[in-house]
Amino acid sequence: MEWSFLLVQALSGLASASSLFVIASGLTIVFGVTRIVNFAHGSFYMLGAYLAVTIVPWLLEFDRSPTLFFAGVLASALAVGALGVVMEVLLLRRIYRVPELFQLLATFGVVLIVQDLVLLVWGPVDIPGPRAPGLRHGVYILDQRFPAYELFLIFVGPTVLALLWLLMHRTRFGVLIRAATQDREMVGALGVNQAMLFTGTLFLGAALAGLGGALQIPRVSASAQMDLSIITEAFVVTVIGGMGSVPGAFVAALLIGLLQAFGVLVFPKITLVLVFLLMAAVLVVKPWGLFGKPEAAAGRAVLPEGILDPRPLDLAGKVLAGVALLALLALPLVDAYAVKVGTEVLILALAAFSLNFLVGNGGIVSFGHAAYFGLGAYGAGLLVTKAGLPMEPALVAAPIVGGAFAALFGFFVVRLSGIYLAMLTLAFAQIAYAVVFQWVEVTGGDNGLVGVWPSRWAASREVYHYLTAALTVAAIIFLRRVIHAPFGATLRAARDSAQRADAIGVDVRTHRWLGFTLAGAAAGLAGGLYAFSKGSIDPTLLGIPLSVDFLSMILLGGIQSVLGPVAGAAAFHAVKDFFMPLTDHWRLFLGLSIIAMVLVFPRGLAGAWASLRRRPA
Amino acid sequence: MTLLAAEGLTKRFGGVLAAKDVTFALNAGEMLAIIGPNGAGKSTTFNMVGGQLKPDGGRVTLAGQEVTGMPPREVCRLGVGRTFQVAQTFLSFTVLGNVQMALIAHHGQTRKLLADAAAMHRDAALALLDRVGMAAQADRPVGELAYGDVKRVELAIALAAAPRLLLMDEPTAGMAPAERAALMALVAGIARSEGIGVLFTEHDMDAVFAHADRILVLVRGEIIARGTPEEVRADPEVQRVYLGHSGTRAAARARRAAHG
Amino acid sequence: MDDRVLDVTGLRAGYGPAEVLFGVELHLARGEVAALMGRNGAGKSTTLKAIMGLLTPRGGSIRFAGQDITGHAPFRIARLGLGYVPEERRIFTDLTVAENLEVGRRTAPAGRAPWTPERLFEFFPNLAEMRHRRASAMSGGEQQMLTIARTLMGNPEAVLLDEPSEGLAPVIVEQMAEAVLRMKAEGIAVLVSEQNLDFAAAVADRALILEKGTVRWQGGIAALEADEDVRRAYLTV
Amino acid sequence: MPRFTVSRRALGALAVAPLARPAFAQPAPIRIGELNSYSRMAAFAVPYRNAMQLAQDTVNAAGGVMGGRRIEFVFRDDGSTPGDAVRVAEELLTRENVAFLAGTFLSNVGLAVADFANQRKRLFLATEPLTDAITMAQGNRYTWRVRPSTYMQTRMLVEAIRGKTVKRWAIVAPNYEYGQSAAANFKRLLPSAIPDAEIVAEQFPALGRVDAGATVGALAQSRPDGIFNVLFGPDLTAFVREGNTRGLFERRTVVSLLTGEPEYMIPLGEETPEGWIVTGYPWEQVDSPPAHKPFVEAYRGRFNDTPRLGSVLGYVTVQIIATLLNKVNALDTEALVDGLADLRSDTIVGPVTMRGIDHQGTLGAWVGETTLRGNRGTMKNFRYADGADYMFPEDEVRAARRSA
Repeated sequence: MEWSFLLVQALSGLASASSLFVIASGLTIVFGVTRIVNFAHGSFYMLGAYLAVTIVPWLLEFDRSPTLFFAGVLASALAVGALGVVMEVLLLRRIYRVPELFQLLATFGVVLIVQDLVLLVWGPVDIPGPRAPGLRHGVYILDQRFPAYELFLIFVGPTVLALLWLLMHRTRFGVLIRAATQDREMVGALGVNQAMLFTGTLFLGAALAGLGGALQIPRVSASAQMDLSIITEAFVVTVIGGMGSVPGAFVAALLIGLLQAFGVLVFPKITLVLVFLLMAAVLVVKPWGLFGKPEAAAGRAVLPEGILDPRPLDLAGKVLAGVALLALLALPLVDAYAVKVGTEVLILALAAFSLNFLVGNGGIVSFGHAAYFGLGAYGAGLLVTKAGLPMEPALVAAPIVGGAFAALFGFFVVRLSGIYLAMLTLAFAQIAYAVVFQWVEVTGGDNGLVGVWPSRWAASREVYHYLTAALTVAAIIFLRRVIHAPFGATLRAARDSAQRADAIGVDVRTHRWLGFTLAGAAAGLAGGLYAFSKGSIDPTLLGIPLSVDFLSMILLGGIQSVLGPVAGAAAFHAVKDFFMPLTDHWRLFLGLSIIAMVLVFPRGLAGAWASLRRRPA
Repeated sequence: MTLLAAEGLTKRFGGVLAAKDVTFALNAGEMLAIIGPNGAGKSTTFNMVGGQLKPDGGRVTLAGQEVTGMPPREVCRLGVGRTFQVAQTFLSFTVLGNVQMALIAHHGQTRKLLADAAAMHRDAALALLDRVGMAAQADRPVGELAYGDVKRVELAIALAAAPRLLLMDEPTAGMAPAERAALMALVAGIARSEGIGVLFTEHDMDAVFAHADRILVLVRGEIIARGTPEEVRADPEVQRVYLGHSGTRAAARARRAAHG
Repeated sequence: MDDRVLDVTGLRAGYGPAEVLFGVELHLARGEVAALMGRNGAGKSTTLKAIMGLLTPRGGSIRFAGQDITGHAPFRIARLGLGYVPEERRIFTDLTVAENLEVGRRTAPAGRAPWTPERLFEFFPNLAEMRHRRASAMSGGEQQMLTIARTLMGNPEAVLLDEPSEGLAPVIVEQMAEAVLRMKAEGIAVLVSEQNLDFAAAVADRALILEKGTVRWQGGIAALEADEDVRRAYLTV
Repeated sequence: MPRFTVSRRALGALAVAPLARPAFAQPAPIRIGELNSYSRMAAFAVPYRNAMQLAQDTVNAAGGVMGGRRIEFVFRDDGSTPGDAVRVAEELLTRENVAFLAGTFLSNVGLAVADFANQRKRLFLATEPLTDAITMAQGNRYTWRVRPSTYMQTRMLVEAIRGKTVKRWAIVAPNYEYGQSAAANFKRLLPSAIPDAEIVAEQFPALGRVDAGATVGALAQSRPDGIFNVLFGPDLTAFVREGNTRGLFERRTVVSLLTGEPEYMIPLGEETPEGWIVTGYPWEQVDSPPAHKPFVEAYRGRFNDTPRLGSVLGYVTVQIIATLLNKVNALDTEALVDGLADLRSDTIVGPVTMRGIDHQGTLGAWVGETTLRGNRGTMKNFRYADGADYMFPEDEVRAARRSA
């Protein structure tokens, strides 16, 4: 290969890296100060692009000058910053004190809302932006033509880095941000208005995302899929760099930009996986990213988020559970569709319960639980479609496959903690997703596999419903039993204080690993049941959206209670099923419902039930 | 008989030497205190003994068996109980549940999937709580307790492992003076009656000088003095860098109170 | 003129379902040092946090410098001139000493010489040598000094000091006592929560004893030292 | 144009209750369940739905089908995932009592619904999914596809470069089934048109995330004479811009799948490259058969928007359905399926036959060259390639469907 080509390829990588850094720096700053993992950051990026393709052409009507072009880009960034302020004031400000996972869920609600609002405002057709006046041409670099605009972009990243450094170290606002990153309550006690500081931070973070989006318009058209495609990459960059570290984000963005530029030459098919492989590798070696610091250890006694009181059900709880169970069994009396939905609720309830076994009981927050659900589904589905086995052995295989992969990934996952652990589960889920997506010969690729139907005896909706009910209820009862057993108590103990658990002789890592495996097996069983209820399997069963759905279910139900996730699964599925036939914009309503739930029931449905019981009318 | 021996323990963090050639021995039934200014390397030394940190050099032996670099859970299984500077308990459990958990771990039953954890080792746990004076509060969530009581629960947890050695990092930190005295008396009583060795660090001079059999003084990672409480109190260097006027006075008062 | 800088009446507060304070009554005169004493769990830290607004009071009223501050946000209270030094130090370890001071900086009320880093470095000479050092590289005693210096940068009229002697070597406790006395000499009122009678006796003019969330005894510190019955009733188990 | 569609679940329940229908009332409408990615893929699915509504009203205004019964589509979002789609299909069949199913856009969703239809033994008209599998290896008795498949459209393009002296080819395709199978079809068919052609580079960027600079650089490095492109949507815009600036397309033959469809031409705007050989739909220039122009006028009049390829598909689908119902004159699934075999319908683009052997419609596509007119892209030198000429060879169909 020629040197000139390698140089130009490197420049292409640097241009991508530069853009990625601008976006990721905003994400990492917002996380540092507010401790909120802001899923909506990708939405700000998208809004930046949409605003720019609206504002910039309007400005260029007056004069096609570079000045007006960049004025339009900056105006878009500032407008997005203002939207960040709106989100902070209307939503985040109300939820700083709720558990972190709820904040995450609320920002995910914002993602759904913004997606539909963008469609309502700008319509579904992609909108191309104008090219930058004065930078439309290509520049010859060693006889290779390279876009002038990308040369410009290469300088944007370091410039933003330098400006951020000056802001952080040379201004009072920056010093306060860095102080608040460490201890925001103390900053308040020293007379700093935290609310203003947080609002300012959201402005800065959102404006950076908006700038990133606006700067892209000469290269890509504004489209409604921009948000989710950028957010995973921005997360990867912040995690590799170390959450909260701006220089870390810069280095990570460079790594990823160059990896992709040269990766397409060597592995043209798997560039996406490369990124996640890099993240997994970095986290296995450096558990807090390249420049990150261990999350502040719990020096103070803070009650853990999660199952607090696994007392057996009281009478009212038993009655409620019994009524719910009876209602599920009586569904065939309603109609065929109700049976179908009931079957799905049972399956999702098991998946959610298994996730809460990790999150609520073990304090292991997995962002990639759908991987084990999906792998279980594939395990069962492949046995049926490729090996020609009937349903029964396939259903036995599903939890084994789910558990086996959970054991494999979990071995690395349980070495980490907190947000980094969550991100590693996400990385593994993405890797599994990519393999299933790509390995067409075996998995059928993104088309998936069809023909995964139950054995003849279980083919009717009703029989399959009862089969599902028997298996899921048994699995839930088993897991609930485990929560009350020494193993579950040990996981809870390790969650409360890993140091103490270690000091009483518990091998914390191994227990967490076994717990991860068990939860993966239960999710795998749910996945197997799901495959047979649908007749087909495809990679979306391993995807991030489904993982987020599972998380939403347990949060909606309440991670503090043992049976809350079951109620959460039912409620979540019901809301979705209610809005989907009503309108194309069901995501908007789903998002609003999620945010309403977070604001009204910050302890989930189970929490609401508990406070209802405590306050007898 | 020597229960615990540390020989030449050394630990570096970046460029800072946190512990340099720390050597000491502790006999069964003996209480050995490590004192020194904040940041002198007490916790580092402690964590190298307990397995939380791996020493860069030197070795630790427990009753003749080398335990250097073993993880805490294995050190625990060899009979070492430990309490922390900031009490570490299982906040979502009741007082009783905390001790039951420790007993379940001690009996190697943590992988049982179906037994009812709340019904296991109840009596033994209650007995341990009784020893530390916490039996009456057995059913309260540990998160609701006053801090001094949490420290007692932590002691009960440490005792659940039937230890030969107790490692206590600032056992009375955050407690009221009278509670401190009571806790130290309790520890001393248990140690002496059961022949358990106790290694502890402490800033409360009353606790140190009333109960320690021997004292090590650590400054900037090095032992600058060692000996009986009387010897250490009288050491002018120790007075200068650590005790000051008030500490010396407190130490003297504590010796008087303890030995009349 | 009212000589009370801080006036707390009927203060009630708690965490979740647990009530901790049941009507605390206390006041602090301008320029005095008062020690808030009592057993663990008696509510000393809770009282300071509730006054500072870090915990929302459930009842009663708090007046500071002539204004009702009950239920105000901590930053508003701090801006009125009330400083707070928490029990667990909580300095910003990623920031340099100078930056830590910057976080605490507030403009001084008219007619008073403001605290500047230079003035503070005279006050705490060993901080001066490390002004550009990261706080994480400081020893525990130096960090404790920094928490006080940081609070003084807000030019407070009064300071709440939570368990300043806790977990410190005796020599450093002595330095802390000196720091409190120097604050007093500067005319700053200090409410210090303390379990260590020696420390309280060294710095305070007056003592208040908290027991089960109410003030049970108050009087001169000398009186407390003399009154063994009170000490036995409230300060020992 | 975004719009809310309100459920007719309640109304529908009343309408199908036979006892509630007085003897003098109109006969009950024939309900057809139509599920598609109206939310996630609105740019494609909404013009499609618009045309269906237009066609439905036209058919009903002309007296309906089966001797006076109206047809009525029940539209549902398919959630864009197979799992959601199968549930929605179930709802349409059980709660809405539709006669049969139509729709889907994404291939995996189409395949899942097809298999579901097979399991439930109900007719499914897979209107939009392109995957060859749906009529080939995974074809089944109850599933019929209207749109020309990936294979057919690739074959049309290969036909268009027959005899050119372009030897060195590079392929760029999104990394998922559609892209891979288009690339595979191209590689397979290319020798038949240019015997000594060779493939010198292949790039498979992730769908929706093309790193355009790096991809263009890698393609240019292989110094191809021709480029076969399968990218579409935002990926295509980014690729075209980057390629234009870096001169990738200069003095090269570019063959590009679907790029001539208004769905993709409109976002390209003034970036539309000149002279790419594409499949597409130059709606404003199509004047045969005579029925086409009135369709365009009616569509523009009603929706104040230009028709897209999806609109043609939606309209043609309804025309096929009307023809089918009139022919079979019953709603029994087996009769409908049998009736579809080799059913010939006259549509706004000419006759379309649902070939019985592989359940593939002979709807064609317009093949021509891209060109810029003003600041909008369109096609020139185009012709309508009748799908009937580009179907899978019959022996291949038999071999593929035998296993199904």
